[in-house]
Amino acid sequence: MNDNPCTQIRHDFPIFEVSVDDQPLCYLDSAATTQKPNQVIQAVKDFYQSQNANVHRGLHTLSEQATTAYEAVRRKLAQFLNVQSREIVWTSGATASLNLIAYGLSDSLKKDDVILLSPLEHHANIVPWQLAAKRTGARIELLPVDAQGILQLEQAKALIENLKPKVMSICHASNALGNINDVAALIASSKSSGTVTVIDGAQSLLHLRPDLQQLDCDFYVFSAHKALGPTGLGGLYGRYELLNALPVYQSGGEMIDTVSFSGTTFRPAPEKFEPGTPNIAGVIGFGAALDYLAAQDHDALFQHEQSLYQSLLQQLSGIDGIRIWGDTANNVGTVSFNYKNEHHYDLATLLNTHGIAVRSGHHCTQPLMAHLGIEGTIRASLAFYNNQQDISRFIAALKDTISLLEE
Amino acid sequence: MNDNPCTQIRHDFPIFEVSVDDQPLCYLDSAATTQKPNQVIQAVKDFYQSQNANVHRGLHTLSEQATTAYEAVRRKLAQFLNVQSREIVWTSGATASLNLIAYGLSDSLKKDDVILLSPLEHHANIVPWQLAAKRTGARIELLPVDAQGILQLEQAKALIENLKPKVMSICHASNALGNINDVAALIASSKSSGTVTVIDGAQSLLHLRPDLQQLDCDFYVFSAHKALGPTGLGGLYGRYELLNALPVYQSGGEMIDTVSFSGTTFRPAPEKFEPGTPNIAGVIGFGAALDYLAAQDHDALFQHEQSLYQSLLQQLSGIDGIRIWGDTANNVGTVSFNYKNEHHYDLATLLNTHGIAVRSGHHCTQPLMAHLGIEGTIRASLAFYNNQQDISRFIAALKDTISLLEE
Amino acid sequence: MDLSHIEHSLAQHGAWQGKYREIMLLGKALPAMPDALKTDDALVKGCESKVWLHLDLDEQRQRLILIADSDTRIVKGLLAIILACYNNQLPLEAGKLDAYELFDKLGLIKHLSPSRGNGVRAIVERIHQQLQVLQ
Amino acid sequence: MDLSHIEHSLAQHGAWQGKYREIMLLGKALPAMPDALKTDDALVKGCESKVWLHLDLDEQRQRLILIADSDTRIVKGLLAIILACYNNQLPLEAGKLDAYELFDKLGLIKHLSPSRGNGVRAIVERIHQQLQVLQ
Ligand SMILES: Cc1ncc(COP(=O)(O)O)c(C=O)c1O
Ligand SMILES: Cc1ncc(COP(=O)(O)O)c(C=O)c1O
Repeated sequence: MNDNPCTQIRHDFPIFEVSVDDQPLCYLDSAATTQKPNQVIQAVKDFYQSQNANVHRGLHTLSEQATTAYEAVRRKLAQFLNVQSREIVWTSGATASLNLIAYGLSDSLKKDDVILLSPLEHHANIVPWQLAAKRTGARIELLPVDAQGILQLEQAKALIENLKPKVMSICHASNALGNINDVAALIASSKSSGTVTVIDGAQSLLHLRPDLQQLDCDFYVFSAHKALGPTGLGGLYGRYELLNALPVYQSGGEMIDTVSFSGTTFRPAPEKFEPGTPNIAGVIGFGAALDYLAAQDHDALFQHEQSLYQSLLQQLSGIDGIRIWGDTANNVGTVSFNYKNEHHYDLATLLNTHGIAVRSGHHCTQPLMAHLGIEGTIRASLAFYNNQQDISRFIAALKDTISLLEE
Repeated sequence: MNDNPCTQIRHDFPIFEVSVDDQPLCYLDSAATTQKPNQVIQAVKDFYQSQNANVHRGLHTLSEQATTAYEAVRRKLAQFLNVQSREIVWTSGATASLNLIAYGLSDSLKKDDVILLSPLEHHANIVPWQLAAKRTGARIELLPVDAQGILQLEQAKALIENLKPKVMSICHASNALGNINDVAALIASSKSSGTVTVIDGAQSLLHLRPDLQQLDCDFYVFSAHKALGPTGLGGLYGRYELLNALPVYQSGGEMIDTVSFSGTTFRPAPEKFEPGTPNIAGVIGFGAALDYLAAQDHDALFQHEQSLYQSLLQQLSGIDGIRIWGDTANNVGTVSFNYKNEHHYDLATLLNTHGIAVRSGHHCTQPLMAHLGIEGTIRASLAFYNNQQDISRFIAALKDTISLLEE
Repeated sequence: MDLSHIEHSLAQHGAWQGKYREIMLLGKALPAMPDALKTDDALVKGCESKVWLHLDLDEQRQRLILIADSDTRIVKGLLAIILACYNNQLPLEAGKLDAYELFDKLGLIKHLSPSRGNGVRAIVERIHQQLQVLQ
Repeated sequence: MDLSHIEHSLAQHGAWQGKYREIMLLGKALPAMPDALKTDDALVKGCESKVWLHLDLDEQRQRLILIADSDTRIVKGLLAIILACYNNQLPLEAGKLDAYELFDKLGLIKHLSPSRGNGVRAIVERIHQQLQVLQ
């Protein structure tokens, strides 16, 4: 297997020079948060060192420059997603984006309307809808997922046509299992019912770089920290008419037209949804992440991730007693598994003594774990900065751990 | 005047080495956002370079370390404010904090209950209450402020005892005028009515370092970026019983106890209010800001700010046609003024040609501007990293600007 | 006031103080709009300061007549430049103009962005909208 | 199982794999709790894995009897250490103990923080709460 694209790229990520517990870091937890390239770290630093000012409304040069840089990233992201700039709203993360949308769409939900989710969803794409359902009397229905954790596309399409959901909110890729859902097909099926479609892109922005016009969804949410960017930033895309029609969510400065104690009027989207001082340095850093991605050959990176994933799968399957969950044929590079009846907590703790950073537990997807009939899994999630050595170290550590448990 | 404490400190702020339009920066816009010391910039950089991981639920060392560092800042801030750690909630900024509180307190508001604000408030401390009033039928009343923009304390106390407000939400210091309000006295007056007191500390955390036990407020909100910290982070203090009793606001991962499609239970505060991946690097950077502040002699910095403020006031008053607003006897170091009938926009634009960064306009306080009968002001706001040279340059540029306008 | 005159006087000044002095002088030369015409309808949204604009057609000559005002001197000066560009043009010719490009040529764009630049853009957009209504 | 034995066997291992092996061996030696006793009431909140704990008093000897179990091997081992610390103590003496300190002495704290450490803390707090009920 050729590690070429990776060897170069790995040097861009300073975390790999760090020792953790006196061992080089083997980071297999990118689904939780990705590591950051020097370019992003430097952009944040540069902003604070030489450009720091608040944005909008400032007439002085520093503030004008910060505003220009900040708004340029909105355009950059719009280009990346193939949508219009005014359709991009910055938030503090995917969770905040989903809350904004679920709150906003509540206005158009009424008793017995259907909100369609799937058992694969992250809590952030469940609980806001539960609260919306509680407020409005709408009911939550679930798309069919099999015992392995794979969405059943044909049944799903039939269900959509049957239920005519008001809202469908589905992850593009599952954070717990890595499955890529055929969201384009689901969206297409829902068109005839006028369903508002929301795609949780937290796990897909980096790995799949979706073209949202092609997906044809109404909303798409993401977190910057899961796509090489800084923490504390996320956003959403909303089809403009739908987006602009959502009611105000959080309110404050920047997003108002006029305020008086006799009445307040708001600006159109996206300003309407961006009250207060935004995460300016976060946006600037994310701009650097988008530049970084644009400079790479996406296909090469994706091939590299996929070949690492195949190698990981193959070696794992060779170990007796390993049970791998999810769709291994359509996957962003996340392996979720159990070993016999051993507790994921013991496995993760022992793997960590070898310097292996994996996640264990329910991955904020308790309903999925209940559906699979387990308490949790060990999850090893890849990004393009991983290499074959990470895989070998992980497999060696796992074998060692297993023999310790089997003693 | 002695610039000693400042000369040293100014070197900690790399922005002052930067040229803006080929001139050294004269930054008098700290009320909008403060500049950042090297220590904060470095802490953010170090985090991304060598500690970056998601917090909570991770068993691997990097995640454990990030969690420890993240939670240590909560304790640090609690100490700074003299409250308990579990009474601190991280948010994306003061605006988000005020939205959380106004939304949460709506549950206990009913028709004709009084929400008491003041005409000095920032839009972020007005609009969320207008929305709460709209939802509940409560009504907004205002504390008395004179034509100069000064809160009338004795009348205010009488009004509080009279109106028995359910909620009073007041800024500790006005962002538009710099006035320090005697919030301790207002809070004391409201005690007998069981009023829930909310203090907007966006402008006070840095300048006044309040002891919240002494203030005896129920809630206090702030933004990190206005107190040497990173953008995209803020928080709130809430008296624990009151805080924990607020309903869930945003929902998602991290803040739940169990999730299933038949029902979801939440954790106690502060987790209950912190769904999703937080601004981890922001918190770490803010920890460095708190360390930085703790290492300084607060009294010396405050004296320095005040002496700069006095010097600025004195020199401004010497210019014919200048009208200064607000309470110049109790002030965090913000001067808000007009020159004759000249538009603040022209003044700010021309000042900027001299490298002077001041804010102009309504400062997100349109009701205050209406109360004062003006469209806006020029605002020069100080922080301890300013020096006498900043004042002299500002005054010289202002005189030059005035003579250009008077031509 | 013609454009080459404006171009010439602005080019004389390297420093921004000088350029702004010229811009404000241009503004001073622009007749004030009667208060009665400063209606809400005439307000252009998206500017940092207040801008009122009226666009009409001199039916006989088929030429545009624009009048505009602002509560700030600098914006009024910028309006004078925009008006110099559109006034007295045939509607069809005016439709092809781009005052924003002109500002670029005058070396003003760099300093105008983004809030002042947005103001200019908003004014120009408003003119072109009204031009379409005329046609 | 006494504490000095535990201390000794843990001290033998510098590397964490070795320490965890010992901890898991301690867990293996701890009798499993009958499923009937694994009630929701007995669950200790705040641990990463499931922990059940019962605390009783042997009335005759006035000594504490603790039984505990976990669904993970490592936490079960940690429970064995905590039990070795509290079992057979007089309630008053037990009230003065701090198993958390013991973990520190055993060199386990560094690696336990914060999530495992919080688990230990939660268990110890639960024991002390129940001790107060006893008294
Ligand atoms: C008094 C006051 N309150 C609230 C805010 C809102 O803060 P942020 O924009 O950081 O959310 C500000 C910031 O301008 C302020 O000065
Ligand atoms: C699929 C999915 N949705 C939503 C989220 C929530 O993202 P954040 O925690 O950044 O708000 C995550 C993060 O774990 C995720 O993986």
